[in-house]
Amino acid sequence: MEFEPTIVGFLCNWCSYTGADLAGTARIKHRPNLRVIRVMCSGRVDPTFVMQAFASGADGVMICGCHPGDCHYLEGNDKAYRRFQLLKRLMVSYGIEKQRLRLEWVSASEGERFARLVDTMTAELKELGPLELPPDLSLEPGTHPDAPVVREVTHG
Amino acid sequence: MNDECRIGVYICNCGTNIAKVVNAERVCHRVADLPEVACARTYKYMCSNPGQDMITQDIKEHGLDRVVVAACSPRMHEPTFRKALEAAGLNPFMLEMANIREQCSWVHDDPAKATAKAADLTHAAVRRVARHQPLEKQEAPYTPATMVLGGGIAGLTVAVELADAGQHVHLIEQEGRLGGNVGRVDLTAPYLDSARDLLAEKIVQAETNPRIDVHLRSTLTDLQGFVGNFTGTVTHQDGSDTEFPVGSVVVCTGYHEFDATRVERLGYGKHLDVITSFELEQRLRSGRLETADGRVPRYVSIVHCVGSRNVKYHTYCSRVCCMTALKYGHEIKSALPEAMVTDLYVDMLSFGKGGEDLYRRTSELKTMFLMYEKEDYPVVRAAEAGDDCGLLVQVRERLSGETIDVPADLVVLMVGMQARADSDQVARTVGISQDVEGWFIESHPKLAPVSTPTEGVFIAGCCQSPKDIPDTVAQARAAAAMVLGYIAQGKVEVDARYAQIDGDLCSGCRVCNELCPYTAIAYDPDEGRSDVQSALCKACGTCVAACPSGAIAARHFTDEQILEQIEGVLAWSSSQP
Amino acid sequence: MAIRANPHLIDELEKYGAQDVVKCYHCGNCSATCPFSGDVFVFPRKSMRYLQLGLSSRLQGNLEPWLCYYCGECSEECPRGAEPGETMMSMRRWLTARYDFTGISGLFYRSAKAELLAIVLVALLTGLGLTLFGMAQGDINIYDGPGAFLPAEKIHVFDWVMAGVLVVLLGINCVRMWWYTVGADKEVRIPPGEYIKQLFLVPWHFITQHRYSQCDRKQPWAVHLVLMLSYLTMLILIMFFLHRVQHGPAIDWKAHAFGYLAAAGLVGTTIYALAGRVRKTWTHYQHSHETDWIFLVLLLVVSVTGIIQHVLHRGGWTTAANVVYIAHMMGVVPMLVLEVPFSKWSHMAYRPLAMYFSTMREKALLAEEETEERPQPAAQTA
Amino acid sequence: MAPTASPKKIGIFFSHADTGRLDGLDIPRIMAFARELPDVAAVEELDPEARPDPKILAETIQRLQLTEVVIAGDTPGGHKPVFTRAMVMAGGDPELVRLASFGEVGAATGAAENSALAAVACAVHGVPFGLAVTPARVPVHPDTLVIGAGVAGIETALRIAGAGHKVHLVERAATIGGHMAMFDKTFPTLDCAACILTPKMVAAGQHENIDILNCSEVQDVGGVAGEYKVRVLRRARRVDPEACVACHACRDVCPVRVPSEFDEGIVERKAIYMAFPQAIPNSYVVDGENCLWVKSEGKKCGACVKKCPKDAIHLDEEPHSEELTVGNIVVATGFDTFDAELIERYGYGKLPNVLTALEFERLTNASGPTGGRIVTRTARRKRKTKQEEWVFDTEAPAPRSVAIIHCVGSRDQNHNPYCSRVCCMYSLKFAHLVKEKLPDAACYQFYIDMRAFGKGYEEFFERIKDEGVFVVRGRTARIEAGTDGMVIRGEDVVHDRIREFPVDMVLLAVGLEPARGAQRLAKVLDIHPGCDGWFTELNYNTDPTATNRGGIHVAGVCQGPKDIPDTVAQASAVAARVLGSIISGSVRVGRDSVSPEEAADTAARLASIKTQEEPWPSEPTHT
Repeated sequence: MEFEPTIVGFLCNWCSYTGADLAGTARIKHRPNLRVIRVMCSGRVDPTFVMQAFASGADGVMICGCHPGDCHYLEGNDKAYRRFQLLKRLMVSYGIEKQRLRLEWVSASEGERFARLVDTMTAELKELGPLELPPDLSLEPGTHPDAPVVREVTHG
Repeated sequence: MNDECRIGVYICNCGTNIAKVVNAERVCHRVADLPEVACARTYKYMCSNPGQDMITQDIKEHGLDRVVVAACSPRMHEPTFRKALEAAGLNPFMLEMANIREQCSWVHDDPAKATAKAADLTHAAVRRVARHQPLEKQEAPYTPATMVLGGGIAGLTVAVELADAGQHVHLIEQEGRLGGNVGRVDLTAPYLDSARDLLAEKIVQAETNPRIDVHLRSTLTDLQGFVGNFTGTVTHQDGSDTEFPVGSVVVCTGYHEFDATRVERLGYGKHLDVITSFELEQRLRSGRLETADGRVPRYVSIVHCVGSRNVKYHTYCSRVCCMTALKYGHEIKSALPEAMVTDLYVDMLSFGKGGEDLYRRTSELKTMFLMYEKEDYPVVRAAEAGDDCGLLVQVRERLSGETIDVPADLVVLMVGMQARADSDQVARTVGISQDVEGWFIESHPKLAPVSTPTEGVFIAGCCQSPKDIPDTVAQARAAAAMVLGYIAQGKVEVDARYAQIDGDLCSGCRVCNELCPYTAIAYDPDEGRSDVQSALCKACGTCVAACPSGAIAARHFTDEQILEQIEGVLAWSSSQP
Repeated sequence: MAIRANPHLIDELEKYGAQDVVKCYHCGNCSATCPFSGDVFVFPRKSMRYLQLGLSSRLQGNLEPWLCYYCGECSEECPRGAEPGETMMSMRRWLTARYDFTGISGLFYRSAKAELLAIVLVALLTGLGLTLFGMAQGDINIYDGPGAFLPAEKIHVFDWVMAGVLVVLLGINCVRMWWYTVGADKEVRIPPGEYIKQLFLVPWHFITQHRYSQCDRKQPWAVHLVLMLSYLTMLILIMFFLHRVQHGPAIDWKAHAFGYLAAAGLVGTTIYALAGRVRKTWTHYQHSHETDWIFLVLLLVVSVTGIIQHVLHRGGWTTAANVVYIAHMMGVVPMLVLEVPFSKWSHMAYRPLAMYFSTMREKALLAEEETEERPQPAAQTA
Repeated sequence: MAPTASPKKIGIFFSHADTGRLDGLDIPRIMAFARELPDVAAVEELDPEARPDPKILAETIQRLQLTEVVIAGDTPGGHKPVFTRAMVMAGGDPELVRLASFGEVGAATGAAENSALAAVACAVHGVPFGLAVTPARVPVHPDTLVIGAGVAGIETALRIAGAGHKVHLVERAATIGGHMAMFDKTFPTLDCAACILTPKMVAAGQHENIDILNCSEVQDVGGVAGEYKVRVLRRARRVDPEACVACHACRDVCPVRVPSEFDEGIVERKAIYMAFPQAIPNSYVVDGENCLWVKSEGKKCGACVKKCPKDAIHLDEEPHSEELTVGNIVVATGFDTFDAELIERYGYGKLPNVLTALEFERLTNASGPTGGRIVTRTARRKRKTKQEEWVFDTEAPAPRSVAIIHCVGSRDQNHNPYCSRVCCMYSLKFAHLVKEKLPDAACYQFYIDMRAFGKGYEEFFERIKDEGVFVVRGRTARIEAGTDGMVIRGEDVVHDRIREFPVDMVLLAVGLEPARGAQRLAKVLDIHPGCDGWFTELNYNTDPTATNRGGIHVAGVCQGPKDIPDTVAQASAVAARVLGSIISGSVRVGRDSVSPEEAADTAARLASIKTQEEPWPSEPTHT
């Protein structure tokens, strides 16, 4: 049967999760491949979460936060953005295609946008095929002993 | 994995809203097999009273210690089900919801896939809730006293408002008198009411109210603690310090006027008969509206936007100058019925209540309005001998396209507002931030116009941005409302979801200190580690994600909980149902 | 070079009827409403601006007031009640005074008393003069023919003399108008050829008032046209066909038909205008300057006395006819001598001239702009 | 009276302001009262026609040997400068010229004549009105009524409820949220209105201290300050919000289609509907005017009832009224927009692509009919009636040029003379949205004065200009149908040109007007609506939220046009007053109950105990 990618989505509680709900209330149909995990802020998304998701079988990860400047916590999404940049480089070094990780801004009124994002990413991942895990990450679940330590770039 | 726990799973059909697409029964069966699940049920409407009763019953009968509800969005019914848990004597935080309506049944057509997704989400919820900890809402006492910085109209309003509600206020004023800038104004726009009376009223009320301690010639030099539990150190003129325990601090430090000498073209400081709006106020008030050499001016020219709406000085509009200028139009015509008033403006911002009317009436007094291009200031020069006026104001007039010489004996500059020179010092002391122009930044212009990221510290009046008296008073009252809100509760509730630092793991790298937007994390040099001031924490979790040694835990959003959830959503996804 | 603003011009214009110009805040609604303001002549706003700032030099060179026919739409839609239409009207009065080299015009506009006094004076002089002349001439009981009290041929000589004087007076003012509006303007050069080519505009607009007919509302134009044509007919009849209309008692229908039509036209339109101003029917009847009343009343008096005199004459009541004739002339002479060069009637010359000048000016300006092509709104406003 | 060195001689001058608001007052009576006050040497009336001449006044002051002057009238401040100057010319003390402003103390009407008398007495004694006139405090009921659940009402309710006190939130519509819920973005930060408002709405909906009475209107108010008895009419919802789970089964079977109010009529809704997905209460409601069942008294239709899986629909539900007892009443009824059809030359209602501000808000809203795509209205044949209708079709062509016209119905004596305060900024916001979504579209702003006065507003204006929006200083005269689209004609004032060019879409920045029914409410509450219909505050400067009646407050736009930040600030300000009264357990009765004699005595007492140095601060030495 046709490959159906599984995407783990980290949605911030204030904008993106609300936006996803709006997609629901407005009955905007989209692909069922996303599994949503609610976090208070996109800034909460720990790089290990993403790596963990890949490790335990996710074909892609989508992080959604408030639009720049809209963050409920002032600048959490900026933090997320900087981490995202680091993460991408990291992934590549682990041999994971960087298309498998996405950071998107979805506001509470952008149900439509959210739905389209899910569809496009699903389509992309279908193109890409299942994630072939590099051996050193395919350990049993739980944080990797020498899990990458991502240094935070402090603000300003 | 915690096998001791007994979890109840409840899957809602939501009529057909969920059941139409998601096979709730199937989901129910799958999760029922999970070891930690004690019982799993489906029901037509979990949110309905029978539905909730079902949960409370099961908790009692099956001795459940955790509950998963797979239904609509938690944003809709989490509070409902938390109540249900509480009703059964369970800690409300032992609940987890799986959103299988908004994010599943309503957005997917394929029943199989939707059901699979619903199962994953429910499974994830089960895995997550297994790691939940009972959390208690934290509370801290609230000190009812309030500190107000600045004895201008804003500060006075806050103080009087709070005192009227029976609360204690420390009013800190740098100068030797109360009243601030309004004390330099004679009449207010647009109705030309007496500014002196309105101020006198407030000042007398403040000075005579036993609940208001007025501290003149004093400044706040240090502020420690958090909302409800601040300690402010006030330094008096004689160098002595006093410490005040206060619950909140309201910053009403106001503004300074723009220094008109910076705009050479306007010749302030060069020509004696070029004066600022405040100088005009003084002359009007003293009944001596004369030129430097004591003549009665025949021509008075008013120039708007001095220092405002100009990239060289201040980009913003000072908001009150236009109305004030129109007011001057009236006052000058009143004091000098013979005088001709000319008014050089960029855009006429007579926007407030009664503003447009004032503009119309001022025009009807034959005030000559000339429009100049923003930033293209008029040039003031001495008139030639034989002219019937002392000065000539040359302006490129936009509405006629001509370059015009306006006769003037007196030129009044509508100097804009700018942040006080010492505002950065204030900002540092109370821990709030400033924008590029030096105005204090509010938490959110619409959600919280008087709050700041530092809880318990509020801003009101012109220190936030220029505004007129009514808007200032409204803001001051708004700040008072925030304070009274705390006082009414008598305590500050600290969200149960906050970050905690495990002292043993913390390496003291201080990465988190910089990150926290609420400065809730402080480094303790003696201990060599950082600690979270839980009352200040808003539980965004940014620090948690950043902590290299994993020493920080976000209560109710711990790494374990989220990792379990990740595991959960993925565990079955490989095997399609 | 900067122009000096003059805050007092508004006060001066108030005497000419500009009451509300101070209220204008230049939203530009009036100019955009006016069907006549286009690429070169944008009004009334700009003219109102000159007035507010007291730029008399600019205002004096301003042709725009003459291009406005006061349909009143601008006043009706003005958000500030600044009465642009009425302001343009007052500017026409002010310009008339400016063009007039004697200064009498300004005097009349600023004080209705002065004008009334002058009218009465001239009327009395006329009356006296004619009576004495008549006495010397012959018998008050004889209307025409030998021994007539006021023989037409002799009076006719007066007519021509008066006409000559008026033409000279008005002529000088017209030249001044040309100088202010076109001649003095160094920026716009009008090629001499144009003056010949466009000359036809003067009679054309004089007769048809073509531009007036372009207003959205046609009725005011119609009324005005009838009034003007009736008056013109009368003038022509008296100046050139006097013998045919004078001699009687038999009615020479070929000539009299015109006369009667004209008389009807005059009386009708004058009454219409008076009634309109009393009841303020049209926007342009809302505000009436003293001079408007004087003009209309005078015109009505002249027409009515004219008709009575004619009836009496044809009816054979020669004595009465002679008396009424004098009364008639007591109206006619001041009307012509004072109104034509110095007051409202001068516009019969200024309007067509304005058309003539403005057309040439417009052509010249557009020609210039061809050379340095006009910047687009985008370029300017962005 | 404290003995003074030189005998006090006070002259009182009455001025008739041009406002004509004094018609309600009995000036002779006030003058008579003034003559009886201590030290009053002369009471005169100023000539309303002539502007007072300083020399003549100086002579008068000298002739009467006045040491102090009081100017009384509606807005006497207009004469203060001339009197001050005259005082100096007469060798007097300029500080001793005082005002008795009737307008300021809300004495515009006969009802409040006592305030006028009191104001004169206070001025004579040199004591600020607010100090001498302190209405009695009465015990206050802890509950609060908030009328109108827009952003102002919600904010006030949340503040009060958050402090642990009961709030009844009355809303005419079926959902709370008001106009702000309809907006797309908010200026100048451009954050989405929903993101700001919906959390507040949810919070209000779930707050145990807030009792939302939707589909309700205040019928009448009895009782006294501190304990008002309010009767609220609760119109029939016909759907039980508790039971309804907002599945759309009922909507799908409802045969009736009517224009949706929430979407400003640019899309249709059913007779059973939910204004928008995030409506609070999150439940369907039946529109009685259009429901077949209701109109036919149960003879026709009723399909929804059968369909409803939760039996939540009761079409036979009857309206009923409810009695509430409250200590404070907050009026936050907001606004309605100006009816653009009143200005024919703009062709609104005839030209399909002339839109009002709210219509555009819906059009450009991500949850709007086109999912936020900006398109032109296109013609379509109705399926049933075959007649042509103009609709926004997602596939329709986008406008190539958009013109935005400011001050529609505002700053215009033919319509609303006042400035609506928000239009300039939301017009700039529109321009930005157009440029953002249609970068190639030309966008024009026709304005009179650009009123970008708030924090970050001027910067926003500059940004818009940088985005390539053409700002034309001039008011558009007319819009007419052109060969292709429309032709707009206006004067570009600063370039002295008539601009006449084709546009595909015109947005009318319609001004704000008091909400429908505000006048009625004013009667019910016995508070003063101002000349323009906005509720009159107790004191323009110092009391912008109180009214002439104790415990009745105004918040937000119903007091006068204002933007969201100012509205929110004012709304919280009201909360301060309410909380203050609840915490202190008492509220001041209204100012209409002022006794002039009492005020005079208090003023005299205060004047005598007044410290020697003047009560107001003198000119500072610094700066």
